[in-house]
Amino acid sequence: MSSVRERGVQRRQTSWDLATLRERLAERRGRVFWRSLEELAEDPEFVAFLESEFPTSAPTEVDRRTFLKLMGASLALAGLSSACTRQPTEQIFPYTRAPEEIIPGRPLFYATAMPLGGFAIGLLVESHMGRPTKIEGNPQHPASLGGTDVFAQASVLTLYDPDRSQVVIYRGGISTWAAFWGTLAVERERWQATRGAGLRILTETVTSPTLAEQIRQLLQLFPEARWHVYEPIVRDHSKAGARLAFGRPVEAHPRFGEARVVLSLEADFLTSGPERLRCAREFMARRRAETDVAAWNRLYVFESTPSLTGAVADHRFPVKASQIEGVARALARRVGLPVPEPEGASVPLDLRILDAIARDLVEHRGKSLVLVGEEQPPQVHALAHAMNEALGNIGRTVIYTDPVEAEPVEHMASLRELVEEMEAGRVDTLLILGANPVYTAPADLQFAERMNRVRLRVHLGLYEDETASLCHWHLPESHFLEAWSDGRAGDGTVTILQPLIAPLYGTHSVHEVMAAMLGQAERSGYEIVREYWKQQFEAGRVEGFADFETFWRTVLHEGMIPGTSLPPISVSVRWEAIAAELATQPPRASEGVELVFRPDPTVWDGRFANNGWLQELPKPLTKLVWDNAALLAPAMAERLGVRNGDVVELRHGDRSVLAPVWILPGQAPETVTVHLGYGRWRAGRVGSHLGFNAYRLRLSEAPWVIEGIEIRRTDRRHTLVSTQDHHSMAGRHLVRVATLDEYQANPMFARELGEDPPDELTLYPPHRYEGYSWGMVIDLNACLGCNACVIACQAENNIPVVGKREVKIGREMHWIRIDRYFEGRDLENPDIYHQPVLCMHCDQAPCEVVCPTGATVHSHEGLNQMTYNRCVGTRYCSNNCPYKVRRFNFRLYADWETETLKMQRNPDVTVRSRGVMEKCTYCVQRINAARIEAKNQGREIREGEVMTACQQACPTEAIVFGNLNDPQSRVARLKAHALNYGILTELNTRPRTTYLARVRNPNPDVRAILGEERPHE
Amino acid sequence: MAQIFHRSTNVIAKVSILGSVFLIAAATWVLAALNRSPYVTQVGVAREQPVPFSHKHHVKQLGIDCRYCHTSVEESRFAGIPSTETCMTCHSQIHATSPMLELVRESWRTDRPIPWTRVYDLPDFVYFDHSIHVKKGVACVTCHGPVDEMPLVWKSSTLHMEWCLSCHRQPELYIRPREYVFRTDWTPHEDQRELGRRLVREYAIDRPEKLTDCSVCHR
Amino acid sequence: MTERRELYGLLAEFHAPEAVLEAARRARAAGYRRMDAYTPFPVEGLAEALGFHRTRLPLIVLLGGLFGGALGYALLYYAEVVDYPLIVGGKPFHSWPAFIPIVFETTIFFAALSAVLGMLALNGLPMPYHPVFHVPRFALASRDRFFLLIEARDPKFDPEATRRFLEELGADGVWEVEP
Amino acid sequence: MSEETRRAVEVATPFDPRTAILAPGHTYASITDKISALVLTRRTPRGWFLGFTIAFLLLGLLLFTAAYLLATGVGIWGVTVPVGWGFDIINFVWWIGIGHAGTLISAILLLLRQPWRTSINRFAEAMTLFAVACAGLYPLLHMGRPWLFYWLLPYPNTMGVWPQPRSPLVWDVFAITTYATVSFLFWFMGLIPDLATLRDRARRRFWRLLYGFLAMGWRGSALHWHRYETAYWLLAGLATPLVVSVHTVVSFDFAISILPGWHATIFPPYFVAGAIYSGFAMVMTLAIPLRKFYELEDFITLKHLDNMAKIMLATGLIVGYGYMMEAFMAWYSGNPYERFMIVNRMRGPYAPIYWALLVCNVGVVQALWSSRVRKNVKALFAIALVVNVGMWLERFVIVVTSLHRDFLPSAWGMYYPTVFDWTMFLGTIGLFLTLMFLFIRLLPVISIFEMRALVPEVAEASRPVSS
Repeated sequence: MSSVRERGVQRRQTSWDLATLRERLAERRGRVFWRSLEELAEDPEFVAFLESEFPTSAPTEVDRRTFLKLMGASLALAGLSSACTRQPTEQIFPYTRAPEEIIPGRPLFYATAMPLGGFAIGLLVESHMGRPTKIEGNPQHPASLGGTDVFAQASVLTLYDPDRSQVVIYRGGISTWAAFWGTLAVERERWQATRGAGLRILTETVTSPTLAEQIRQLLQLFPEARWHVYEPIVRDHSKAGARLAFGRPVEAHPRFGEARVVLSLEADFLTSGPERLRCAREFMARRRAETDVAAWNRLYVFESTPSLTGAVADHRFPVKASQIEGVARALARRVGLPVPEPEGASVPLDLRILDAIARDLVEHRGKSLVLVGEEQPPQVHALAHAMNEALGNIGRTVIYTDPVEAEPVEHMASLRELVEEMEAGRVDTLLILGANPVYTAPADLQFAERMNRVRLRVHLGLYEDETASLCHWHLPESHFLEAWSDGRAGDGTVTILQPLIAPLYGTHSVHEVMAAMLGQAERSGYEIVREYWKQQFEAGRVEGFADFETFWRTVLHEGMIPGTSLPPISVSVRWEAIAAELATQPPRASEGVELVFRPDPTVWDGRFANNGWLQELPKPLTKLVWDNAALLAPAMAERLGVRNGDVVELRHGDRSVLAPVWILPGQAPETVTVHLGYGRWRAGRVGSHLGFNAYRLRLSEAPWVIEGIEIRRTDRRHTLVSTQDHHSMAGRHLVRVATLDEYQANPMFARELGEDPPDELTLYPPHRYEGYSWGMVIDLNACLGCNACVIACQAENNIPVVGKREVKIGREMHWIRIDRYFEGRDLENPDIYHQPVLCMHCDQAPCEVVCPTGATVHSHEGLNQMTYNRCVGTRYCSNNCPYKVRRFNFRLYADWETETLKMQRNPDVTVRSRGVMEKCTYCVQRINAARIEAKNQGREIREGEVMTACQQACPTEAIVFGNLNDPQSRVARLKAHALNYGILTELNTRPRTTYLARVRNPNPDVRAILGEERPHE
Repeated sequence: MAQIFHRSTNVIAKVSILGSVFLIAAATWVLAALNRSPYVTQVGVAREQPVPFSHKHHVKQLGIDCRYCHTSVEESRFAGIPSTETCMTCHSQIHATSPMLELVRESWRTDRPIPWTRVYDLPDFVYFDHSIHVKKGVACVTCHGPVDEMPLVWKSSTLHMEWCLSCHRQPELYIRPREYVFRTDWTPHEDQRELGRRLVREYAIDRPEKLTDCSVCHR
Repeated sequence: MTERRELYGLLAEFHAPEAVLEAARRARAAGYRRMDAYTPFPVEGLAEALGFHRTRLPLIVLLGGLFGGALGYALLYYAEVVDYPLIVGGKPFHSWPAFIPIVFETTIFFAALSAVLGMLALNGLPMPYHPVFHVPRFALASRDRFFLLIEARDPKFDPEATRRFLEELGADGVWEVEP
Repeated sequence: MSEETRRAVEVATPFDPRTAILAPGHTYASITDKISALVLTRRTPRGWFLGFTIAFLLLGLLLFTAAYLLATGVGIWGVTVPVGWGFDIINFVWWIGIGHAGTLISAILLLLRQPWRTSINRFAEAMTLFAVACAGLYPLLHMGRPWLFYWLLPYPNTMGVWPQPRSPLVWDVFAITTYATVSFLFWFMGLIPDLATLRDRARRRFWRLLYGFLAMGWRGSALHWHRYETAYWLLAGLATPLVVSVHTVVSFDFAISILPGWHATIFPPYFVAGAIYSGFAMVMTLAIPLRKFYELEDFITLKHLDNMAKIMLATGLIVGYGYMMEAFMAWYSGNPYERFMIVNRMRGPYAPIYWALLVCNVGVVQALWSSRVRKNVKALFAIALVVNVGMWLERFVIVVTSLHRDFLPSAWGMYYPTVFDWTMFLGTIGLFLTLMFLFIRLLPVISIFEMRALVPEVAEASRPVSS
């Protein structure tokens, strides 16, 4: 081994010559797939990797006590499992008064919603005897349509997080609600006197009608009081842009149903924004294999950092953030708007491409759509509105409504105002509801320092976080699964949030605290919300219900109040205003390095930092876990002479952070992307002191992009752990891709790339499966790599979190993983593909043959069963699995101590102990439940009755599961599809999980210009 | 040289060789037997309960149906343990002051559950569903034994996997018409094998090889 | 006369394998039957000279092997086909090629066991006590001396005559063996 | 001393250690006394105590590691996904391989009537037993739940389930147990007459009782000898196919799988050859110091070393051929995975180990072509050590390089052993040496009665030379 290490050391200097990488790529014939730069570089990086990670870091430290304890434990275990030991006597506790609706042993589903960034996503929550265990999307809810995202899926873990704040804190000591109510009473008298002068309330985005009403009442009660709103992931630019374009605050809602050509100017509409799930569903519906290719849409994306939307694009152009405006202007001019042609320097690419794109847009008048990302300045948003109008898209592919937000102010302005007042000492009492500004406020506002000037600071939040620690009072807030509330979806639809469980700790909801502010302490959230809607009902604001009771019951059951989505309004662009704005600041070639901020794909703005599932979830494009990094383009890394894990200093003015580098192909030149949400110091046992805090560089004037940033390499290194960044496709046809014309020329291209051995090519007669025969198809055209399935699987199947150190040595436990591949000859702008990989349930499973105890065998319905209690842990099955989808409990990963975490566990799935293998089971617990249900009713299982957790979570319905023996089933039809193929079928494993090959729909003209015509293989 | 060993050692040596063989055989047999013995399985061992509830009295003498207390047996995997409420429906009138029932009344007052001792306790990695078994004609007494004869309930089957398999392999030997599932006194009027085969067809019970798939019980 | 009845046999000592071999031949020619010879290492033809021809051991080993093989296959067949057939990697329940290694091993196992146990059994071992051990010089039987024993039970045995006969054979010494 | 033998000695030529397998001048008596003296009379050398102490400390290391392993799980090792097997299986195969020489020498060389085997078979067999014991530990402890090892044995249980006999691991269980048992029987049977010898030589009552008990009353009866030899030959006849089958089955652990670099038909012969190779290397490693410290040059002559060296050379060449065929088939099969595998071995992160293995197993051993080297004890010792290392490296390359990059690049990974991988390995070496030292101290390291049988033959052999 040591020899290998030395080799690693001395080879390292010679590594990272990206020029040679380019040559390597250029040399390659045909479709060039590569996973990562390490791979292209080949050995050196691995060896370096090897050297950097020689894991004598394995935990040798174990004190005598634990040692003996473990010793005892293992012996006890041995005893239990060995012959003739009696089972320990257990007790069973029945109800004293049995609740009506609960049938012990059967789950119940309740409709509610999760607010994120203020906007609600409709959910159905599974509850086992009062314990919410699993979250699904609400198919009827416009913001979910049955799909969910990682945040919704993981929120159930936050509910049971043992680090959640549990008691009222006053000046760092434990206090009581009573004490706070007392203080409040006193304060209220003062406010009465001063009409609330100096009282300031800071919230995040509020869409909850009830809360808005409560705050309004408070402001009436104390006219001098003020309400400030700050959401770290601000949407100011789109607001300003809309105001600029239409002269009033409006909200744009894309409608992809009709859109044939979509142009995204840094708009990551598939994974961000209040309506991301609906957008993903609608957009992907236009390119899934089942859809007639004639109706497919085409997507152009200009972006500064690769996003999942960019990965889906048919044409993706990495462009510096500041140059996108130039692109926008040039395109606007080409679709017929009177914009002066921007001078060349500001448009970093061949104008003929823009001509072609514009032509494509114009050819699809009313069927095209221009979208702009939040990161772009208001005038670009305005331009987009104008272009959509010019293209006749308004009312067809995009509609406008009034803002959904209760207080549609621009957040940065609102926060700056608050800070200035605090600075001026005009703030006497600050009430922070849910927000964590001490951590999330832009650095230039110096929020913490200024806040200290406030006499009385009160913080209500889920965690005793950074802000709480600087406040006099910290009030523990109820999780949304514990509290009554309401909220609006992206389209305005209202959902009543109903609690799934009584508060685990002494917490109150924001409504209850507001009620106390209004002098109605002791009022329950239930009363407050119900009361508000009673008034609404009586005021006739909701129609179609006989009486309030029916209304109430129905909306709770349905998970939404029908007819509350905001009606479309007609708007018209005020061109002269836009033109004026454009005239004031002509676009220019940006100089220097740009720093781009993005919410983290797994911990968002930092609020999920203490959620182990999300921390260990590989970030979509980098596959990093437990860290954030400074993302650089290969060329830039080359210029700076840095490798993955090298720490660089990012400096702007007098502020700087140290960040480890991660090289991401497809990143725009001279652009550094950092994710917000890390570097927290009071997140909890899981989330504190991970990564670096990007907020320390954020500016209130420029929340998304900072130009002219200094970047300097240091000699420090930081171990970044990435789950899949080791190697290449090695010329293996795993993801199979063709362009639309290639596909039409040869529909069977996917099958021809691989070989499926004929059935008779076996020593033995193949086994026939009668009755049900389960199988799965994954449509790579619809998969956008959002990871929702990964977390859904983790929640459904009690999959443990193992921590960074274990992931580093390849011991992550996810049953389904999203493989990410780069393709193409351009290191700076590769095509990006995603491939979910789970157990293939091979009919001729290599794993089964080698298991000495028969712990993994086939069921008569074709499932590759994994019987944990029979497994002795030889790991031979994992070795022999060509897909490497088996996971082993090398240590005791499952948490058997923490009570609250036990409450999250799915009672229908065994919690695996140390030393056993585990893997995807096709959610056999769901299959069995459905089978028993069907049999009890004396029928067959219906098509679509069994949904695997991953399938149910998938926002784009990319995963299809069902009975292969039923020719009518969707899965059976897809198996017959021309694009259907299995991976590694040449090994004669006969996988039951197959894929639909990816077909891209590029613009022939653009490809011609780019000279991208591929040699035919 | 002189003799090292005494005459007798010749016999002893030979005998001890044979003996050791028998000894090993015996040891294995004992282990196997012990593993199936009531000491380990607790079959037939009446379990102490916080409240000396007599199934014999309630089922045989009073003729209360199983489902009166075990309410969810037909629609859930879990048969259900009666809530204190259920007990009190009668015992607020009958034996309302009996000291034996003090714990029940206390539970009713304090709203604290009665801590019953589990008699039938499957390992956590085994998933059994009452509803489907009842539906397919597996009677209560088939697994739980003559409950109507038990003052204090005891386990009447080992719950060993081999025991489960015995029925999953040959359901026809054990099942009975649905309508008699909750009867404690039922005996087949015809040949059980005949009846069983007919019912297996009628109730569309799966083929044995399907019923013995691992994932039927283990997930 | 009493001690005569107590005599187990007469033990003649020789110093070379050839000598004891010769002695054995002549003794048998002389009509002695109940004899045995003791040597520090196997001497070619000695057993034959003493009228011992073939052993049943090979047969025992053969039977042992056959039994082992049969047992192995029966076990596998019962477990995999009769008792609990499971679909493993799409292979049939009776996938005999996979059974071969185990059957082979069980065959060897039982054959080898029966070889050793058979040998011990036929030799009547273990037998820690034996009259010849009474003779002090017999310790050399495991060093460099060769002994011929003529048992008293032999019909032709006569203490005097037999002793004389043995001395004529050129024994370095003749010892009486108590029972 | 008897007249016959004295005469035999007088006519003998001066002793040429290069041809003779036993120095002349030896009589039944001298052989008996010299060898049994090692155990009975000769006082234990200081070196023995030193060596034993070191070995015993290493054994302690093994116990500690095993305890920690049971308490914490195999996670303390470097094993991971995709590399599910690491040092555990590497060492298992290594030890099993070593455990082949003994039975091979005893059985096959017996059938081939190689008289020179007699002076080395005894401790070679002992070595086999101890090596197998060490090997057996690994499959046991490498399991995630070792306390359930008995689930791999077919016995009627309350679960009504059986082991899965299509798995090579179950074949292993049968092969290893059979091999261990048969090797033991073979070894013990060979010991019986010598135990009798010790019984008759021992002075203290305790030892006489002990050896007497073990000798089971052996008295060298002609009839007993007759059956004894029959049984011994039969056993040899059985052990020969067995010894081949064992490493064949071990090779199946890999060959049955579908992994590139494992799924190869050449594995059985190539593994067996490798086993013999490493086995003889280990015998050599033990024999050379042994004959030195216990002055056994008369019995273990240069002739023996020479023969063993030749066998090593032969098997070494077979192994080399194996490596060649692996590479050739990878190319010839046209299978991209196989091709990648071999390229990865040669150029991947573990390439240094691959090349080191080739040097040790194929390069160095070529020196044995020269008879001068074969006569040079020090050189032989060095080469034997190198081969031991080489064979370990071979197993590392086979186990790790095939696993760490198999089919799906997304699942590729690396394997790094941890401290506990090493302590475990050292620990088993400790176990092996401890047993070896005890054996040397308590039992005759050379088969006495077979050496006696050699005396006349040697006398015969030497006569014509003199005339």
